[in-house]
Amino acid sequence: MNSFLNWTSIFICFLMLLTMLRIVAGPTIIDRIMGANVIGTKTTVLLVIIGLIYGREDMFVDIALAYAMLNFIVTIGASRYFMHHKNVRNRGYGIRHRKADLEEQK
Amino acid sequence: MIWQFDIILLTLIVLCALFTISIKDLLGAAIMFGAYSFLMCLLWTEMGAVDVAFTEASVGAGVSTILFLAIVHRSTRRVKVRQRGRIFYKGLGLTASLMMGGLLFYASSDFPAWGDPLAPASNHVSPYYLLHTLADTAVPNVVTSVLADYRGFDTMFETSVILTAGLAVLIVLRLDGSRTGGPVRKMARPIAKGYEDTIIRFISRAMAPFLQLFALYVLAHGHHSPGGGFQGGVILGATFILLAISYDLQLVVQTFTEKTALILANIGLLIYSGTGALCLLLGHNFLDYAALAKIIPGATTVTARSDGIMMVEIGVALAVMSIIVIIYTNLVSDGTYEKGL
Amino acid sequence: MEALLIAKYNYWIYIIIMMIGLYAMLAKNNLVKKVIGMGIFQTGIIIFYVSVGAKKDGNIPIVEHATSGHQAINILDYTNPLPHVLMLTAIVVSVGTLGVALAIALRIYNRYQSLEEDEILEQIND
Amino acid sequence: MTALIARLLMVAGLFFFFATTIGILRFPDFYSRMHAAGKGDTLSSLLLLSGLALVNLAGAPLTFDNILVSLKIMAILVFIFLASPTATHAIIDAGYASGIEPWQKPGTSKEGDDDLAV
Repeated sequence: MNSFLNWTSIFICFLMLLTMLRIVAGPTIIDRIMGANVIGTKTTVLLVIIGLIYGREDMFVDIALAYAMLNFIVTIGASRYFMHHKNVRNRGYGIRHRKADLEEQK
Repeated sequence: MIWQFDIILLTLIVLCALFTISIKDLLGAAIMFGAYSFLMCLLWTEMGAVDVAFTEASVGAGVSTILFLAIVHRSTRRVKVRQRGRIFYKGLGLTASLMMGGLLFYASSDFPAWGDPLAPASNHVSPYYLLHTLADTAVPNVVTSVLADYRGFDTMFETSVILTAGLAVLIVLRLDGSRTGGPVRKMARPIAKGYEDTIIRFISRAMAPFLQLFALYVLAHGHHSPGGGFQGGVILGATFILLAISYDLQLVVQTFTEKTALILANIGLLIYSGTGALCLLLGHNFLDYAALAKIIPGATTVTARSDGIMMVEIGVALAVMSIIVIIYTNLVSDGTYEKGL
Repeated sequence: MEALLIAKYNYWIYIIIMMIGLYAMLAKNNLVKKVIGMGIFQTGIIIFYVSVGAKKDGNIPIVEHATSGHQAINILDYTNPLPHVLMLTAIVVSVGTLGVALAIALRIYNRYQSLEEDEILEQIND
Repeated sequence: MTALIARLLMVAGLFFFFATTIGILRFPDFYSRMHAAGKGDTLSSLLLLSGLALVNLAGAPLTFDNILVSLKIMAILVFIFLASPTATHAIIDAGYASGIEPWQKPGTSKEGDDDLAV
C-alpha cells in the first residue's frame, strides 16, 4: 500500500505543478486566485497522505483541517477585494507588461 | 523525510519564490506568496516538523496572506513599470546577494549531510529532551514540552514581542492623533449593510463556532499532537477574521472590541508570567512548574509540569488571538474601524 | 551522484531562497515587494534550521505512547525537536513584524499616495 | 476488500483531479475554467479523502483510535464539501463583479447575452 501512496502523492505533486502553470500564465488575477485555491485543496489531501506514509496519521489530520480552513478564508478574502474595487481591468498584470497596460498607466 | 518528494517540492518552491518577486501586481504577489507558504507548509510536514507546519499553515499561509490582502485593499495594487530599470540598484542588489550566496555555498561544504542523524545540531542538548520529556513532564509532544517548559523564558518573551507588535501597529496607524479608533458606529442591528451574499454569510456563520471549537481542541490537545497555544490562538483569531470578511468589520469590532482585545492580550501575558511568579512564591525557580504540585490536588511533580504547560499555553493563545484580531482590524480599516475588506 | 545531490540539495535551495529574498529587499522599488522579500528571506532561514534537524528514517518528534510503562526511546527514531521550537516561535514573531512593517507602509502610502521608493524620495526632496 | 475499495476511490479521485487540471489549463475563459476547478476539485478531494479514510481503516486493526482518525478525515471531507463550493461561488462572484466577459465561440453573435454584459 505504501508504494501506492507514494506514487499517488508524486502524481498529485505533478498535477500541482501543472496547476502552477495556470497561476503563472494568468491571464487575469482571478485565474491566479482559482489556481491557488485548487493547490490549497490538494495540499490538504497531500498532508493526510504524508501522515499515512509516516504511519502517524492521527498527528496530521489536525494540520490538514486547519489548512483547509485557512485556505477557505484566504480565498474568501481575496474575492472580497473585487467587491470594493470594481472595474478592474480584464487583463491582469503578468511578469511582462503588455503594451496596452503601459499606455494605460501613463 | 521522503527525499523524492522533497526534491520536487524544493524546486517548486524556488520557482514560486522567483515568480512572487517578479510579478508586477501586488495582489498577484500576495496570492503567490500565499501559495508559496502553502508549499512551505507541505515541506515542513514532509521533513517531519509537524508543529512548524501547523504554525506555517495558520500563520504564514493564512494570516500573513490576509494581512497582505488588507494592505493591498487599503493602498494600491499598482507596481510602477519602467522602460529603463534602475540598473544601479539592481546591480547592487544582485552583487550583494551573489556575494552572500557565494560565501554560503563555500561554507556549505562543511555542513553535515542532510538527514545525518549524527549531525552536531542533533547531538548536544536535543537527545536529553527526547529521552526525558515523558519522565520529566508527561508530555509526549517534545516540541510542546521544550517550548513551554525547558525553554519557557524564551516563549514568554516571544509572547511579549507579539503584544509589542500589536501595540506598535496601533501606535503607528494613529501616530498623528487624528484617528482615535472610535467611537464605533452604533447600529440597531449589529450587521451593517454591505456585501449581501447569503451563501457566503450562511456558510461562514455556520462554520465559525465549529472552527472555534476546533481551535480549542488544538489548544488543549497540544500535549499529545501537533498544536498548542500559538496555533490555537491563531485559529481563534482567524475565525474572527472570517466573520469580519464575510459579514462586516463592524460586527467583529462591536462584539470583540478593541478594549476587550487589549485587555485579553494583557491577561494572556499576565497568565504566563503569573504562572511563573506563582512557582516563585511556592519556593521554586521562576517557571519551574513542579512547584504547582503543592496547590493542585492530586498532582505529582511530573503531572504538575504538564498542568503548568497547559496554563501558559492558554495565556499564549489569549495573547496571540487578540493581537491577530487587532492587527487585522486596524490594518484593513487604516486604524478607523469604519470599513473593512 | 544521487548521494551528493540528496546530501546537499536542501542547503543549495536555502541559499538560493535567501539570495532571492535579499535581492528583493535590496533592488525592488515597491515597499510591499520589499516586505515580501523579507518574508522569503525568513523562510530561507527556516528551511536551513529545519533541514539541519532532519534525520534519515526519523519520525515526527512526538514520542509514541507505550501501552505499559515507558519503553526505551531511541533518539535516532525521532527528528531533532529543538530547531522546530526555535522556528515555531520565529514564524509567530514574523507575523508580528509583518504587521508592523505593513502598518508603516500604509502610513507612508497615506502621506505620499505611493508605495514606490523613488516617487516617495522625489516628494521628500521637493 | 476494504483496501481494494480504497484504491478504487483514490484512483477515481486522481482521475478527476487530472481532468480538473486539464480543464484548468485548456478551457478558453475564466468562467469555464472555474467550472472545471470548482466541480472537479471538490469531487476529487472528496473521493481521495474517503479513500484515505478507508486506507487508514484497512491498514491496522479496528481500534477506537483508528476509527477516530477516520472520523476526523471525514470531518475534513465535510469541511471541504461545504467550503470548496462556497469559495468557488465567491471567486465567480468576484470575476463577475470585476467585469470579465464570458468567452464567445468565434463567429457567433453576442445578441441575446445582454444580461451578462457588465
